[in-house]
Formats: sequence, structure tokens, C-alpha cells
Amino acid sequence: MAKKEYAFYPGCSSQLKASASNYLVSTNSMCNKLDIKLTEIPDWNCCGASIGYCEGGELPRIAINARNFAQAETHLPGQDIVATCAACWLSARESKERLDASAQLMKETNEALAAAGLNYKGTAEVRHMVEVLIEDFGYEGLKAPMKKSLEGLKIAGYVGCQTNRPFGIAGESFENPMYLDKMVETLGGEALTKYEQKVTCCGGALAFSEPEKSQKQIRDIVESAYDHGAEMIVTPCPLCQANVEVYQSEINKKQGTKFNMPVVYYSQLMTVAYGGSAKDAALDGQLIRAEKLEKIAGK
Amino acid sequence: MTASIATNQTILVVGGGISGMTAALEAAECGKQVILVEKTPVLGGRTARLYRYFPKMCHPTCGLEINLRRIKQNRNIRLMTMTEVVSATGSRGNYSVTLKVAPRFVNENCTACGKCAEAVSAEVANPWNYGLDKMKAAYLPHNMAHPQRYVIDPSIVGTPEGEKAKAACPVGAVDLEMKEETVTLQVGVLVWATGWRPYDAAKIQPYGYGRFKNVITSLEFERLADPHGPTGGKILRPSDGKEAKNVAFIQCAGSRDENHLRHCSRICCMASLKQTQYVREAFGDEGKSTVYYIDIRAIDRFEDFYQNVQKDATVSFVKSKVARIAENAENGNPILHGVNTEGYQRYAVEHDLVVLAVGMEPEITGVKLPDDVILDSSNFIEGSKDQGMFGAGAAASPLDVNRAVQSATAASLRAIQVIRKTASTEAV
Amino acid sequence: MTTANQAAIERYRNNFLKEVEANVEEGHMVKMCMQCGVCAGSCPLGPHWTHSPQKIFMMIRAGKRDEVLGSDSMFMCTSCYNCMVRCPRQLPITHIMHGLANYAHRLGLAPKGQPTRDFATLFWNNLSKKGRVNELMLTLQHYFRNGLVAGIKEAMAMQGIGLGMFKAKRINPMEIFGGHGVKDLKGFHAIIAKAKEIEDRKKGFTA
Amino acid sequence: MNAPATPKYAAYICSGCGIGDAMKVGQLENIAKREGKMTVVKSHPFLCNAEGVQLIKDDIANEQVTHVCIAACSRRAKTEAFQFDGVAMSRANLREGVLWVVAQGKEHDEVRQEMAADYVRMGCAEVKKMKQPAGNVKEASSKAILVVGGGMSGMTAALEIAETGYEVVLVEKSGALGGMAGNLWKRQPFKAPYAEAQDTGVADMAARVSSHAQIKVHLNSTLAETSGAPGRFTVKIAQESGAVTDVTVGAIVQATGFTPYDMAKLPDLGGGQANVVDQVGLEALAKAAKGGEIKRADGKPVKSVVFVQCAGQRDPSGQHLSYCSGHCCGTSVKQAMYFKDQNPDIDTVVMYQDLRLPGMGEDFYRSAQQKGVIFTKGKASKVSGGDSCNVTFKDLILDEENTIPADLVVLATGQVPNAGVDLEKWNPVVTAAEGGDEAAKAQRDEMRATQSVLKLTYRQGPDMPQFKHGFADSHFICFPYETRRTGIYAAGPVRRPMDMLQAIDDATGAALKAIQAVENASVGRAAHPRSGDLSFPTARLEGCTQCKRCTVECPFGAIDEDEKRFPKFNEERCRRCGTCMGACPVRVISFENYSVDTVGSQVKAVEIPEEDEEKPRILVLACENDAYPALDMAGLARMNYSAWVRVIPVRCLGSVNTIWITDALNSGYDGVMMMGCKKGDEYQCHFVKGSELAHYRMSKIGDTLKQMGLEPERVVTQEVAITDNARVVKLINDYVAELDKLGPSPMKGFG
Repeated sequence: MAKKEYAFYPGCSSQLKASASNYLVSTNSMCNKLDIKLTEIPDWNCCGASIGYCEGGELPRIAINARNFAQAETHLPGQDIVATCAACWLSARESKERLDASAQLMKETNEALAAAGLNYKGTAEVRHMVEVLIEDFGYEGLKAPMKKSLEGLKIAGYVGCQTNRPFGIAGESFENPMYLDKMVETLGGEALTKYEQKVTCCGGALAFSEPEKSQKQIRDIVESAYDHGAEMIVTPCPLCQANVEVYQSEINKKQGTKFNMPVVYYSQLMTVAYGGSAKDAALDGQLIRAEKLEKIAGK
Repeated sequence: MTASIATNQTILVVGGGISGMTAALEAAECGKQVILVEKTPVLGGRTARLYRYFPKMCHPTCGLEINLRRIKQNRNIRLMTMTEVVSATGSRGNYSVTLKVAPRFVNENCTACGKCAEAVSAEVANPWNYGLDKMKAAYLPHNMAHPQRYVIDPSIVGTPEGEKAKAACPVGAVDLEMKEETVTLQVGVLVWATGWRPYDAAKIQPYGYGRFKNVITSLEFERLADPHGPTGGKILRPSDGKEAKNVAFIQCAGSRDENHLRHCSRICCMASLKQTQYVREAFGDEGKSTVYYIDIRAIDRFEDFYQNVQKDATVSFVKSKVARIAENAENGNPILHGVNTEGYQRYAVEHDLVVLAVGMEPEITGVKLPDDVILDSSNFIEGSKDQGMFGAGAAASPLDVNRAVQSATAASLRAIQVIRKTASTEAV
Repeated sequence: MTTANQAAIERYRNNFLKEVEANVEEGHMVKMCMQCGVCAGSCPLGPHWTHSPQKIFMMIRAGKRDEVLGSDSMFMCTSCYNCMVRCPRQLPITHIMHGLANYAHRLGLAPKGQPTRDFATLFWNNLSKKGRVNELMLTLQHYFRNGLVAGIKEAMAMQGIGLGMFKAKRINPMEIFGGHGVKDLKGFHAIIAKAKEIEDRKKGFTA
Repeated sequence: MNAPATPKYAAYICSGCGIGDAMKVGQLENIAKREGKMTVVKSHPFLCNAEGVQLIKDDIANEQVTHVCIAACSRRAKTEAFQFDGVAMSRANLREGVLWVVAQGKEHDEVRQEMAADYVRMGCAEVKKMKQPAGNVKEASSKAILVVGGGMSGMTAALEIAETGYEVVLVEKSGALGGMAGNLWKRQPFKAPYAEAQDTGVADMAARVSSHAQIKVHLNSTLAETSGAPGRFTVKIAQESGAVTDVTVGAIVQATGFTPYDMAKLPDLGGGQANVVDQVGLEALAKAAKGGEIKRADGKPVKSVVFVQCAGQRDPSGQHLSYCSGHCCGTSVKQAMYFKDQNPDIDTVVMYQDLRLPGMGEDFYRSAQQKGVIFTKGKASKVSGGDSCNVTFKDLILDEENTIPADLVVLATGQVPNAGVDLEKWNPVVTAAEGGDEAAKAQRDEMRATQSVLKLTYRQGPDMPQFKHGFADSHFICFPYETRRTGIYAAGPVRRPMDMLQAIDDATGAALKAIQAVENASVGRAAHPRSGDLSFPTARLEGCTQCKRCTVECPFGAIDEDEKRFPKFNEERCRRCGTCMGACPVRVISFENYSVDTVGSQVKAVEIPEEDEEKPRILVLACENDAYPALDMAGLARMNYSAWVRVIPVRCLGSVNTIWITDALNSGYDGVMMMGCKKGDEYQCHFVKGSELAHYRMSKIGDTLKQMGLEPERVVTQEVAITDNARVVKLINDYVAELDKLGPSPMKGFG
């Protein structure tokens, strides 16, 4: 199979020593095994994220996303832009769709880009890594590089919001997307398909500004995973991962719970199933160690 | 084969529900030749599967009985059941229509004695009850089935079960050798009275139809309330067979929603108001109905019915499109989440059962409609460019029964006019 | 007639709707709401608001300018998009909420000290400084938003997490001195400045 | 039809479907021969198949059989097989009525056989009293159709009828065609994309009507008198000038439209104030503006407008209209667009409680929102006028009282049907007038002259009976066109509240029904629900006591009184329900194939066992429309009911003559049960009043029973629905148990 090439948009959190560095590391390992070549968009910038709305406004947010597109079009022509971060993907795709839909907006955006000598033509496609995996490889294709089964591992697939809404993965429902479950099953693990908090919001950026309210969300997400007998949670979103993993200790402290639920990325599961080491899968990047997964990696 | 039973003076009515029967009968009773084609083994269509009609709370089978009596005695109508239109070509006054006739495996000798059903043990899902229960694979579709002839389900043809049915028939009516036939007819005019089907409730994801057993559609609820339905008329919920005394009705399930159906399906408000009275009928003051709505569309005299239901202490109204349904894992109760927009009250309420008032979609799937047919944005039939084909009833617009009958009667006259013009052209 | 009543009568006109249509992101869709309330029930932070989106839309149509623009409701948006995908009229509710918050913020009418308002401002300023988010600085600035003492307290409370992140190599103390950023920072800033200029001109803000 | 002069009776007994296994068919044959006095008696193992049917056909052809009793399955089954032209036929229900409902097993053989034997006796007895109706072909029958009203509905009906090849006489009260539609600036869209108001098309339509060769238009005209019946209505058309034209028509479409509810009755909502108009008033302003700036009566341009929906409608208090007129939400949306299309800066608010735009109306609603029309869910409590109006209302979403100022307020008032005289009000006046009350006489004449539309000379009043709120239809779910005056059909908003699109469909449907009516009348065929029935009632006037019960009770006003005050049957108006037959105390009214005798002889044909046999007999008179099918379905479901009952289907409980009941009780039946349809406001009786009349008559039968020394429980009346198959079984079995407690009828042995 020919190598598949994509323009990679890792986003601010998926940089080395950033909060989702384990996502970056495991993504790279996973892509190696799948023979995917990711090339970072040269000099990419932050997407603005949703929370940028307040100060950023509409056009500046779209313009900075267009800057990334322009860079990709220029330097990686013909390659789809692939994001791993839910917020990056959403901001980018939303910007792209709005630019595609409005000639006026396109004009204004290019006026802004011109200030840096750039131009966006509207050719690059914006995709999420999960879309690449499902659409370009398919579940059967994802099975191919498997070296180990995740047999016996009970995993709650937590999809969260922004990889799911408003765009989502083609063919999946907003209320009960099944792709994480299918991925887990593909890798031989036990998917907890009835896990009902799979699309509950973790609070997003409000984890910072409204900790009480967000932690209530997080508590529901973790508690339900326990109720269904989960041994870990898997997610495709760095903010979901961070919020759900990091705040468990806070919740324990405040509310007397004893949460200790590992939260991993699908890329980590795949790296392990594809025979990668715990280090390849960046399992050392977990605040709550995914011991069972480490064990399989160590086998 | 080409049948010579029709000419360009014949009106072909497609669909044997209330609209199709009406269109066919009204034309036939004006002396016109009509072929009435029905896809299923029996006449009656969707209305025959309703327990009661609003607003009179009378039974659809009552009107069906009269219409069947009219059809049985009217020699101007030729009825073809288990027949579907495959294609229609030609133009006003001169259409060539290809029909596919599925085998019933029972011929006209059948006396509906029921021996075949006694002999057969295989069961199939019962479409009359929307698959809520099973029936024998040799069956009379329902009590008032017309033609009053049994049907052998194709699944047992060629099996020992099929042979059992054949052996049990005292009058040699079971014919397992029947084959699908294709028939071509020349007709002058077509009336599409193909009716409607419920919007696929599973597509309304937040409501969990298909995921939560105690979330059902309004059509399924009709069958639960009907003494001839799967529960013998007891309102029992699917998850555990317990009496569903506290029922939520969710309006606009699919309708008035650009994610689903753009149009308002018109009947659902009245249908739910009616169904609250099923709950009252079953449980008296113990029953509890809650209607979640955007606008209650109880148009014209139906308003009287609405006002009466409003007076019923067991029924309450919440102006809210329910946001989502969750399930109480312990008791299987659906939990409705949303906000009452009148004054902004947040709720998370458990009910025994949720009934989705699903919207109407035109039922024209599988038919190769001629290019001439004009459809509106929701695929209802507006008419045809050549004015030789007409939509009638719910195929033409989301209509309640009395408006469907009105529409079918009108379509019938328009069809007669085409026939008349064809005749006068030929006479020249 | 009382002045209050007179004022209410004056207010109950469509002018605020026009203002919103002109100046708020996707504001032209506000008029398409049919008051079903599905958004109100779909919001994860719904219980914490004064006004639901659907009610805000009605208030806009009723001309309740001060109540809307002074509300903290829009700042409760977690950008989960639940409301948006369920809206039967396909209103881009999330964007309208962002747009209203932005408008209120820019007009200076948004509630002072509203934590999400502050954090969101912090976030944008952080990312626009170097083109990429400096997570450490963002966190610290957030903790110290209410002054040194409160900041130390909050930071201390969270130090376990910080330590864990450090151990997991998911935080870099060196970021305090710079960290990630785009190379063409000048160009990046020029784009933002230009975009802001265009937008402000359109929306009637004088820079 | 050329029926042979000498009747010849034949009975055919089917032994198929297990009848032969469970019953002694030979004995049944003997009964048919000896007791039933049938000339030809044959049995067949499979009577409904081609061979069995041929057997009967051969006898009709070769043996000159004229009367056939088929003892097989229910009369509702195998009807296509057992269809013999020109032959009178009865059906003895051995399958659904005996085999399937009597408990299985040897121990029930005796009662089963007795039941079957009685049904054979009854079938034979009935057929002997029957004549095959030939129909009454009317050579001079008129096929022209009168359309009353020249609005959208009337013009549509006229054109549709004319296009189908029938002559039309159209009478319009005003000087021009167009009616209410002619007052409109624009109409709502009928087709996708449902986004913009459309030209009404009235002018074009009026031109087509006026120039149509087959339509004769009478403007400035009203009906002065309508007499006759379908096929032969004589109508006096009076012009404003006083000239009267007589026309003969076969059927009538009443498309007299509506009047807007009087705003003056809504002073709280500003009715009567200068800058408050109703929707018709707004159309006038829009028409005057011709697409330009809409101005108020005082000439001031309208810069803000509020539409108050449901003004004087949906009112549960009874003070105003209780119903919803259906069109007004759409009309206000359209009218709001008049303003927005002309100037988007005009503030337009539609204040509604439930916005009612069904079907594709949702697109129209969206389009108005797109144009900037504001929709506010609120209930207006007060509109104060003056140069600027203030609408005070409760905002139902924001949950607060509020006030909006507006240059103009439009009240969406409802449709009041122009239905003519309300017979509920007419009847007491007439009764008083006939009693000699002079004031009542004057009032009657006044009502007739000023309120009536049709001015029918019918005994039962000058207009169609109204069902509810002044609207004229009856079976408005399955058979919405069925008014209670045969051959007269309501179309458009006079039938029920409706918008223009529906009125067009409605008028087209009514046109068909009118055409059907003239065709039916020409061959003496009944209209719905006994469509195709060729029988008709005749009366032996020599026995008539002029009690008028038949004329008063006929649900369809079919019977007038002649100069000698005898009932005058108008066959073409008759629906063949037999209510007159049931009403007649001296039993002089009968149909060829359904009479006091056809049923009475069945009642008497049943063999009544002696008291000591302990075999009670119970007569069940079951309405053939709902109760009889329910009994059949009980059979189909193999439910068992008591073999003591003998069921006779009747056309309608209204046709039940009390003589059948007294005859039955006299001859030793232990009880009589009647099963009919639901009565009352939500009646399900196919003949509207039959079931109610039966209940009423039976409530009076107590005295007769007392005279006979019988308990009142010996006669019961039940309301039964068609789905009640389980319930009819229970009703029968419970009644049998009750009668068992009562003990045998003391009349036994006297019969």
C-alpha cells in the first residue's frame, strides 16, 4: 500500500511538553504502523478555539485559521489537512465551511491574509484523524497492523463534544456515536456500548473558569464509566482527556470520591495493539497510569 | 402478460387506504371503470390500523366496513391486492402501467376457515401490529380483511411448513406454485393514493427510539390501545409488560424540523390528544398523560376536542420540544429532559412510556414515478405536468382523514374529467 | 402613564433585533427561532443560566437590550454544540451565543468579573501574543487573575496536578520564558490586526 | 327488470368450512323444505366456489328460481360469489353465526343444530317476504346542478361540474362573482416553494365562469324557494329587481361561504375603534394600496402593525366562537408580508397562542420570519385605540405583562358560516306556529325570508340541519360530504372552517358528489351509505293515521306532507335507513326487500321451546353496520356466545318497529336485545338519528311490557362499536345470565 500523506495540524496542546504531548507521541507511533506520513503545516498557528470568541471576534478567528490553510495549500499542495485535536478540527472546518459558503467572507479574509502576504484559495480539505482512520483505512484496515489484542480490557468510549458535533464522523449519530466502540472492538477490547455519558460535555474551557460546574460534568462522566465496569476511558479529544483525567483528584479531594480512572487516546490503544511499547504509546504521559494497557504493551 | 381488463377509459387508483378506496368508489359510483391497486394483501391502509379516530373517538373500521360493502357490491371496481406499480409511462389519457403482482399462495377458493393457520407453526412478525408481535406464517391479515382470504408468507413456501398449510386446506385454496406476475395495463388516468408512512423515529437520535424500549411511536401506541392489537388493548410497555399509566407524548417527532421533515404533519397534535384519552380510558383517574408540544394545532372544530382534553385533569401540557431522553437503568423508565418555555421551567421527568408523535412522509418508495409527476419539497405529489395524474389524500399532502377523503373525492372528479375528455377526443 | 411603562413601550420594538442582525455573529438567524426550547433543554450548563438561548432570542425580538447584553448567560456556553445540532430551525445557536457575548464584551456591557469572560479574554490575548497558546502562562495568569494572594492560594491548591503534569512531561516550566510560537509573528499579528479592523468597521466599533 | 310472475323459492345449504361436520345438513334441508316451504332445496360441500355458484345460477336460469336463501356463511362474506341479478336473496348465517360461536363438542350438538335450524327457518321466512327491488328509473330526471354562491368555492364547483359535462346554474347574491376571495389583495401560496403571497386568480376565474357555455350565472339573485328532490328540484331564483326565474336542477351545491365574526363583539380588543380592523378590513386597505404603502383609514401610513390571532375564537367561555377557523394564522402571515414586502422597516408583530400553519404552511411561516415578521407567543387582553393603538398582552414566553404600540391592529376573527336557518331554533317556532301562535307564525316567516339560504319547502325546515357551530356536514371523518339533505352538498367554509386551498379541493369533491347525486336520482339508486340500494319505502296510505312520526323522525327530511296531511315520500331524498318504518305505529311503511314482514316473519319463524325444556330464546336485533360485523368478528375469533340467541341484522336500529319486540315477547322469547351505534353529539349512527330514536322508543316500551306482565329487563338496548367483538360476546352472555335469574318468560306457550 502506498504511503498516505497528510498535512498535519497538531495544535497547541499536541506539542512536545504540552498538555497533550502524549497524544502527539502516540499519534506519530500509530501513523508509523499504518504507514501514514504526517507533515506538519509549516509555521502553523493556534486555531483560536471556541473560547476565543469573546475577545477574538468573528473575522480574526476565521482569518487565523485561513492562515493555516494558506500555508498548507502553498507548502503541502493536494494534501488534506488533518487535525488530531477536536477544537482545532472544529475551528478549522467551521472556518472553511463558512469561507466556502460566503464570497464576502472569503474576500475579507483574504484581505486580512494579504497583510502577511498570504492567500487562501479554498482547496484544502480539513479532516480529523478519526475520519482518516475510518474513511481511508476502515475498521478492517485498522486491524491489519495488529500484533496484540486488547482482549479483556473494558473500555468506555468517551467521544465528547467537538469531534461529534456539529460535524461528527460521517454515518455516526450525535447522540450515540459508535466509532470508538467499534475501534475498541476492532482492537480486541471490550467496548462498553451502553456507556451513556459518551457525548456529555466535560465543560471544555470552562473547566478553568467555572470549575464547580465543569467538575460536576466530569464526575458524571467518570462515575458512569465505573458503573459500567470500565477499566479505562478512551477519547479522541485532548481537552476531554485532560479535563476528565486531571480533575479526578480535585473531585476526590472535594467530594470524597475515589476516582482513579485512566483516560487514554485511541492512538495510544492502537499503538499498543500494533505492538508499540508503553513509551511509543506515551503511556508515561498519563497522570493516572493505564496499568492494564501498560501490561499489554509490556507483553 | 398484458391484461385487457383496462382501457384508456379506465381510472387506475394506486393505494387501497381510505383515500384510494374513496377515490375509487366515488368514481365507480359515478359509473366509471376503476382498477384499484393495493400493495398489501388487504384494503384499509394505515387508518385501518388506528384504534380510534379523532375527534369523535369512533373506530376507523366502522367507515371501512361501509366502504368495503360499497366495494364488494360495485362491479365497476376491479381490485388487485399484493400489487405494486413498477412503472408508468405515456401521457394523459393514455398511460401504460406495469404492475407487479406478488403471489399470495392462496387462491379465490379460500373460505377463510383458518385451517391452514392451525396447521402451521412457523411465525413471522406481524406487520399489522408494526411488528410488535408475531403471527402464524399462514394468516388472515386482520379481522375485517378484504379480500377475506388467507395469505401464506413466502418464508414458508418450499418448506415443510408450507406443505402443512397446503395439506390442511379442505378446499384446495393453498397454491404454493404461485409466482410473481407482471401485468401491463393501458389506462387513461392515474390517481396516486399511496398514502404516508411514519418518519423513521430512530433518526430522531435524542429520543433514543430503538435504544430505549419504552420509547415507541404513536402508531405503535395505536396498536397497544386496540383490543385487536398485540396486548389485547392493554397499554403495557414493551420493556417489562407493566401497565404504562404515566405516558409522555412528544409532538413534532420529526415534523417541523429541518433536520428531519420540513413540514408540519398536521395530524400529530390531534392524534396525541386522542391518545391521551386512550390512557384515560384504560386507567381512569390513575392515568397521567403529558403532552410536550411547540404549538397545539387543533384546527377548526378539532379545537373543541382540545378544549375538552384540557379540562381532563389527567392530561397536562408542557410547551417544550423535549431536548433528550435518557433511561433510568433500574426501572427502564424514560427520563425526559427539557425546558418548559412558558416562563422557563427546567424539567427532568420520568414517565412509564414515551410516545413519539412521528411525522408523515409520503409513501412513494419503490415506485418509478413518471417524470411528469410534480413533487413538492417534502415529496408530496402536487400533480403532473400533463394533468393526467393526481395525488390524493396523504400522498398529496399531510392530511387527517376527513381532509384526505375530501382530497380523494376531488381527485376522483379530476380523474373523471380526464376520462371524459379522452372519450370525447376519441369520438371525434 | 408611568415613565417605566412608557420606557417599556419604547423598548418593545424591533430595533434591538436589527442591531443584533447587523452586529452579532450569525445574528440574522435570531428571527428564525420558533420558540420550541430544545436548545434550553440541551445545554449542559443550563441549570446555571438566567436565560436560555430561546428566551434570549425572544428577548431580542422584544427589544430587551440591557437585559440581554448585561446577561451572563451567553458566557455559560461550553461550545458543546448540543443546541445547534438539535435546533429544528438549524439556528447556529452556539455561534450566536459567542457572537452576543463578544458584542456585549466589546460594548462593555457584559458582567464585570464574569470568570469565563475573563478567561476567554486571557486565552485570546495569550494565543495572539505568540501565535500559539502558552499553556503554562495561561494557567498562571488565570490563577492570578484576582491578585497575588488569591493566585498563590489557587496555584497551591492545584500544585499536585501541576506536578503530575510536569512528571508526565505535559507541562514545561520553561514556557514561562517563551515557549512555542509561530515564526512569522509579524505576519500573524498583521492578519489579526487587519481582520479586526475590517470587522470593527463593519460592526460600528471605532478602533 | 322482468321478474317472472310466479315466485319460486330455493334454499341452498353449504356444508363446507366444517358446517357439515358439526351439523346435520340433511335435517336442515328438511326444515327448509317442510317448514320453510322452499321448492328447491339443495346442499353443497363448497357452495361459494365456481361449481356451487353455478348450481344456483343454473336453477335461476333453468328452474325459474326467483328467491334464494343461502344458508352458509355470513351475509358479509363471499358477497362477490353470491351475487345474482334480479333475484331476491336472504342469507342464513350458519358459519359465523353458529358454527364459530357455539362451543365445540358433542355436548353442544343439540343446541347448535337447533340454532342452525332456526336460522334456516328465518332465512326462508325472510326471503319469502322479499321482493327484488328493480329501482325506479326517472326518464325526466334533471342532471343540471345548482351552485349557490359565487365565491371561490362556488366558482370552483361550477367550473368542475361544467368541465365534467353537466349543466350548472350559479346563483350569486351580489352583483359580481368572487365572493370573499374577490375582496383579497393576494392569497396564500398553494404550491412549493410556499414563500410568497400570490395573485388570487379570482378575476380570471370569474371570467371563465361567466363565459362558460354550460354555466348560467344569476347575479344579484337569491333563492326564493326550493322544492322537490334530487333529480327534480324546482328552484325559484329571485333577482334583486323582483323578477323570478324557475329552474329545474338535479342537485345543489351550497357554497355560501362565511361572514367574519363581528368585531363589534370584541370591544376589549378594540373592535369598533378607528385603527383596529379585521382581516377583511386589512385586505381592503392592502387592495387600496395596490402594493404601495398601506395606509389607515385616516390616510396615515402604517409604520407598525400588530396582528392579534384568535380574536373572538377558541373561546372556551361560550361568549365568542369556540372553534378555530384554521386559515387565520396563514392569513395573518400573508398580511404581515404585505407590509414587509413593501417596506422591511415596518414593525410587524403576529401575536399568537398556538401558531397553526399545518402542512407546508411551515414554509410560509419560515418565509415570513425571513422577511422579519416578529412572532410573539402572547395573549392580548386589551387593545386601546386612538392615533396610536396599544396592545396589552401577556407574553407567554417571557412570562410578563407587556404593551406594544402600533399604528394599526388587525384582529384575526373567525369564520361564521352562512348556513341559513338553524333548525334547532326553527323547530320550536314552527311547532308554536302550528299550534296557532301568531307571533310564532310571524317569526317563522321572518326566519324563512331573511335567514334562510335554500328556502326549502321541506317539512323539516328551510335549510340543511347543522351539525355543530352552524356547519352543515354530518359524518365528517369518513364521509365528510354527507349532509342530512340528500342531493344537497355543502362546499367550502360553510361546511367547516377552511382556507382557500382547502375550499377549492372541497368544492371539487362536492361537485363530484352532486354529479353522483343526479346520476343516482336518475335510476332511483340510494346515495351513501346504502349506495346502490334500489329499494325505496312505500306506504299504504289507507292505513295511515297521519301521526306524522315518519315525517318528523326521518333524519334526512325525505318525507313531506301532502295537502291531505298524509306523508309524501320523496324517494330521491331517501337514504333507505327505514327510520320511518320503525317509527310507524300502524306499520304501513315498507321496502320491497326490508319490511315489517321480512323481519317479523323471521321473529316468528324461530321455534320457541317449551318452558320445561329450559332453553330460553333471546332475540338480538343488530345494526348491520357495526354490531353485526362485530358479531361476525367474534365468530372469526372463535369466541363463544350463548346458543340461546337468534340474531337478526337490521338496517339501522331506527328501523326497528316495536311490533317486532312485542311479537317476540308475545311468542315466548325470554328477552330482546338491541345492538346499535353510539348516539348523542359524537354519534356514530350511519343514519345520524336512528340509534338515538331507537333508544328513545325503547324508553317508552315499559308500559307495554307492564301490560304484558313482563319485567322491563326483558328488553335492553346497547350501544356497540364495530370493534366490540369481545364485548358483544360478554353483553350476550351477561344478558343470558340475567334472564336466567329472571326465569322464563311467562308468555311461553301463549304464542
